[in-house]
Amino acid sequence: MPQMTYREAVCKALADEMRTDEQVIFFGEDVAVAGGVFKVTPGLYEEFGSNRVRDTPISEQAIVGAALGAAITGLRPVAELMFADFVFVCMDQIVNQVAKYRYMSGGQFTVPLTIRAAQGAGAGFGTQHSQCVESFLMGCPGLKLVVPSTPADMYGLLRGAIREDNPVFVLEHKLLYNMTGDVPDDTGPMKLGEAHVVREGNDVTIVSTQLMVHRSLEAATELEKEGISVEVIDLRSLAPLDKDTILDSVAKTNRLVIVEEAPHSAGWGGDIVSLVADEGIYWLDAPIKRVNMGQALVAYSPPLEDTVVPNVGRIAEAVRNVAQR
Amino acid sequence: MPQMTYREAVCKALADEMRTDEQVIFFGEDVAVAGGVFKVTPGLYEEFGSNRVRDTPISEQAIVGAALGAAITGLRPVAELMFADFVFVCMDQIVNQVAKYRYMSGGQFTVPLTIRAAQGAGAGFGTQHSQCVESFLMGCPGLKLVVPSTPADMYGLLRGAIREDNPVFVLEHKLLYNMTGDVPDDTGPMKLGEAHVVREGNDVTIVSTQLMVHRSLEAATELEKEGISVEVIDLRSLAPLDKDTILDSVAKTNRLVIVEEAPHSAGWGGDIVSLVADEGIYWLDAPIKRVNMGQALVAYSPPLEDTVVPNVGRIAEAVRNVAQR
Amino acid sequence: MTTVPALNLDSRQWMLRRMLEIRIAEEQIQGLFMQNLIRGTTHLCIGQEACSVGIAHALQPGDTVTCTYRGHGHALALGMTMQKLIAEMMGKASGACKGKGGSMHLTDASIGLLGENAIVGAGLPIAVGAALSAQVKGESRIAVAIFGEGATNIGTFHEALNMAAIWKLPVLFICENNLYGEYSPMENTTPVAHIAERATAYNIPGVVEDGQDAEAVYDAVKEAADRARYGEGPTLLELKTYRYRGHSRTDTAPYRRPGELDEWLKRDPIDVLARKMIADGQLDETELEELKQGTERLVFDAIEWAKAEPFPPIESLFEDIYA
Amino acid sequence: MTTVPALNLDSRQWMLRRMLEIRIAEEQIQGLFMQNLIRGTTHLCIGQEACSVGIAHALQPGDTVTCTYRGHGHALALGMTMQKLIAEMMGKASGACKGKGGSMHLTDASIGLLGENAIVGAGLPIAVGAALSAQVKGESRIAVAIFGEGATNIGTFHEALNMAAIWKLPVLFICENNLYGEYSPMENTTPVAHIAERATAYNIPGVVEDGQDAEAVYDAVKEAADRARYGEGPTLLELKTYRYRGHSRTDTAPYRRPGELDEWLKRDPIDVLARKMIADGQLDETELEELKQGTERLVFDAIEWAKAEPFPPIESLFEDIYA
Ligand SMILES: Cc1ncc(C[n+]2csc(CCOP(=O)(O)OP(=O)(O)O)c2C)c(N)n1
Ligand SMILES: Cc1ncc(C[n+]2csc(CCOP(=O)(O)OP(=O)(O)O)c2C)c(N)n1
Ligand SMILES: [Mg+2]
Ligand SMILES: [Mg+2]
Repeated sequence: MPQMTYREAVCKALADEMRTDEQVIFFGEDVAVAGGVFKVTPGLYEEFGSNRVRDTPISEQAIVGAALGAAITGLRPVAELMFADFVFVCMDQIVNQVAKYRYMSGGQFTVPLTIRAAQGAGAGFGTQHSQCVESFLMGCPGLKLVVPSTPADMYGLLRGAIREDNPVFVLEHKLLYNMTGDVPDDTGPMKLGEAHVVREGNDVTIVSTQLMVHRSLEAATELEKEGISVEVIDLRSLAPLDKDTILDSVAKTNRLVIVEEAPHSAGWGGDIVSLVADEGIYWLDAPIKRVNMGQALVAYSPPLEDTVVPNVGRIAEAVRNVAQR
Repeated sequence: MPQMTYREAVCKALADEMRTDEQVIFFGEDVAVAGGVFKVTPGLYEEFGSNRVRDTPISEQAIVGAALGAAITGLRPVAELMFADFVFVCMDQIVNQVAKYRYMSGGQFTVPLTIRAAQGAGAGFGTQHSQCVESFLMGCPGLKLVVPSTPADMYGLLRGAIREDNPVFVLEHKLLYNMTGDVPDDTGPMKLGEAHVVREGNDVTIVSTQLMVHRSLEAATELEKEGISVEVIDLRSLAPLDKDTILDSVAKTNRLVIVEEAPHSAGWGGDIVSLVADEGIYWLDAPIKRVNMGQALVAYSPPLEDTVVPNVGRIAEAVRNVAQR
Repeated sequence: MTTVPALNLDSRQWMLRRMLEIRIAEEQIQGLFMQNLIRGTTHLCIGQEACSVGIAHALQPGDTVTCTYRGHGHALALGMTMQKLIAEMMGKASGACKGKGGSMHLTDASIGLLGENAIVGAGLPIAVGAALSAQVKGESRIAVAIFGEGATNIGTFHEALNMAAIWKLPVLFICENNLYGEYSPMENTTPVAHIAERATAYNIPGVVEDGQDAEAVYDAVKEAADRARYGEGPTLLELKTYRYRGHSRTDTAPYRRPGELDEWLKRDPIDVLARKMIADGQLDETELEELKQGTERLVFDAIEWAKAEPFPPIESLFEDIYA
Repeated sequence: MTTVPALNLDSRQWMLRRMLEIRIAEEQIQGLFMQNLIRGTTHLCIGQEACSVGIAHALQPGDTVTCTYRGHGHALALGMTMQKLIAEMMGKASGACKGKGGSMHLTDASIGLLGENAIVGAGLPIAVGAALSAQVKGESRIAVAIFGEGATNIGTFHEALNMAAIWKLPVLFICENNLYGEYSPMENTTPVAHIAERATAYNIPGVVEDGQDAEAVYDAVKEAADRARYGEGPTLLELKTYRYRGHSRTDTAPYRRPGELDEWLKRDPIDVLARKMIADGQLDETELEELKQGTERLVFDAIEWAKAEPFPPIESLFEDIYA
């Protein structure tokens, strides 16, 4: 079973889709000749040439708009936005154009478009280059959104995203690029919208994504020693959301903790709480806790940055808190 | 007690602050000579002159950036973005600059900046001119956000916003501009962050904002006839959020319905649910229901637009649903 | 601006007819608003019809257009049926966008109209993308982005022209300079005398043309389109024109300079072409009158038809969000 | 580019010393990264020092500057202490921003440095605002925005220059054209030969100047600054320069043309000024050597001091979000 890094999984998924379908093109800032600032896409330019793999000017609005225009006229573009924090410079194209184009036209177009960007703190890049942006992308129905946490999911979900006839945002986590994992040979495009129970347990359910999944698993291992059995759900896809997997788990554990790498307000965590507080409230034996960045921002200073992102200790603490009720 | 419209309250608040403090300036597209596309700001240009009241080019990024630059160099600017849907074209300036400027500098600046925009559906403006955008502005700590629902609140909160040493977004609701109400003579700048219990009741708490407050009140009147006593809370401010008022009410009624004019995902409604599901869960006698636009967008066609926004019937239905448990 | 060669009779007749259709439809649309049969807002292009027909006539099947909310004229010129247009404005199920788009989002993929756009400047990058797909696929179609002079102050204008220039994409940036952006005269917001001067910043041709003469518009567009089709890249084409009505429904245009409207009325685009045709013995007053009456019938019939059409079912709110 | 008048001895000495400080600090910063005393990324301006000192020397107290992540040189030139700078890079509480900003967000209100910015182009509208407040209040200060040639392709560049031009604001737009944006040579992304040509689109002066000669930079900035102070509006000033290091820490710059770096090294900004001073009998090799050693000590001392400084307390995470 081939091992590869999360970074390599991105590149392989892109290459495999580009080999399969010549409508797939790829562009962004320094993604072609240099292979990307995160060194994620080396070799694509050499294999697919300058017509299909392009370096762009520093023009994110034009990048997203051009991807949209190409998507509604016969291509299946993949656009890279580098740091996810740059979604804000092209947010109109994302929210008002890409997400709504099919709707406003009464369904005249499909929008087979994938946008990739790298998010997350922990690398010392400072306040404007460390954000997790998924919640900003969820208020616009029309967009799908995946957040892979392993090389296999990265590979399968990116291929799935490219095959989608809908716009899909694929958020990669910077701190996972070097993570190695199995990507079975027969891994193909994955269906979007299926969560993954990465660890089964009976006492408390943790719902999380990306880096937080890995930290939650560590916390679960620690808590097992204390006799607390934790179930960890990796959402993988935030839109669509796999409600059943969440509800089934909470029906079993009766306790829920949500772990997000983002500020508290208007986050996806609130959607999970809303789901359970509506459809599963009678199962609950304890308050629902959210572990996130609260009202803080990512600061540059190492101890500050290391503290603001939820760590194993904070996650474990929240689980203990609800487990004891 | 002087009566005025919500529209007039905006203009009076601006004028009164401009008279009080000559650091206050005001600019935006067609706000000066023409008095604004919603005819909200007539007379300011005439009274305060072309130095302090300016029409800008169609350049929202420059508008917000210029307001920020002016705010950190000795002015107290108010910028208008016209339709709130245009926040997306200048989102980087809002999220990465305005909201973070004080933080990144280690507190070297205050950012006394107010941004106004008009939001909401129901006027037949179509998908790109009808959104409520508050949830998109809540994921960035550093920004305050108010959403007045009456002329008096509009007046007091806008004055309060202008006096704030923090950036404040003031979202006005298009469908409320013609609403008339009392604005007592002694109304001054209001403190941000205080919710208002606009109707007291014992059976169910409704939490809502702006147009939805008025519809919730109508629903409450209707439900009273059926013997259901509804408490209606107008949040007025989404950031900061008045948690105590919400928790106190739910502690009394034990039932909660949240009414939002926005899609369901990553909305502020999730924050209210999170609050109660964490700190007030043992009080709850029923699931928490959210009434909002679900996964739909505002469409142009009159019956579609009229349906997508929560109406009295849907609000009442949700209340009945939880009241009967 | 150079002397304009006369087009053949067919072309002239086509352009005249289309301009009348646009004019009469727009006038009726104004009326439908007053009767509350259309709601929201609308941005009429009365006075700018020569731009619409000159552009459309110079394009070929497969070419695409993005434009702004002020695009009813472009939609009709490109071939949207009067029925689809009026029904869409009324929010009817048989409208161009099943009633979901409305006045500011007219879209018709079958005629290459990729959509009006209600966000100033947003259509330009989308046109760049349509041109990109043509280039990637080696297709000879071109993409056209139509926008106002006010839009040239927003960031997407700059990014789109730059990207198109650097990739030599087959796209035409056509600015309908009608002197005002909403209520602001151009000189209050834009520090150049001619928008075409901005082409310098992208090292592409910048052309100024008379937007009231359909034949001149056709000519300029044809030339730029040929360049684009032959791989020579984008052009910024500025059409000098004027809107007779206010910016949108509620605007009475108090900001106009005295006498300005009258000056422009003297160069009414329909008159300009009709006079040429009369001078060339291709049209007489009676025929023109008949043409107008025929067009009125077409518009009135479409309105009556659209009135009777059903609204879309409520379920359609949740359709077309995802494929 | 015109012949550059020599500045007085004080000015030359000041510029030389500051350039050496910048050069030596940047070299040490590179080393601190390698030792993991600084984390994240950094964007060195080695090779571009003449821009920093020429600009700073032409400004007056009260003037403000916004620049990019490649701004360590500007910070030092404007007068940020070496201690504050190094401590900030290390994330220490005594850093310019209490450790919360880091390499890409150096800010020092006391010297008019309104902030580096990590978002390409974002500093330009902020500078426009600083100029707006000067105009509104009738103050004679000016605002300067410093950015790279790659940044001239993003929307904010366009909107900022347009707004500044239409309001005749006292702002200087200074482009440090170092030929590359990240790993992309300018000609792959930007269809003009000189960024200054883009001034045409805003009807403002566009000036090209040698960015390796501090006196030339001073001169050009001074002239534009005077224009701005006298109410004649903004200037787009392009400084031709070069960065000796890669774009950021991890970049080894494989994309350079062969021999290119060597060519530029021949016009090293420190050499250029030092040679002039030696030729004019204002400096000899020994003095230069002493100056270098003195500067090294300054930098080393600052580093040792900063190493010993404490990190900010964890509570500070939640401070400075709101006033
Ligand atoms: C991003 C954005 N900002 C502002 C508006 C509001 N608005 C609509 S039309 C318009 C004026 C546009 O002027 P111009 O580009 O000259 O086109 P015209 O209407 O004259 O055809 C403005 C400011 C908008 N729709 N989108
Ligand atoms: C909006 C945005 N897009 C992309 C980036 C990534 N990025 C950082 S620096 C840079 C290159 C900028 O080049 P230039 O403006 O020439 O400045 P230089 O680094 O050469 O000084 C890019 C693309 C960014 N920081 N912000
Ligand atoms: Mg116009
Ligand atoms: Mg550069």
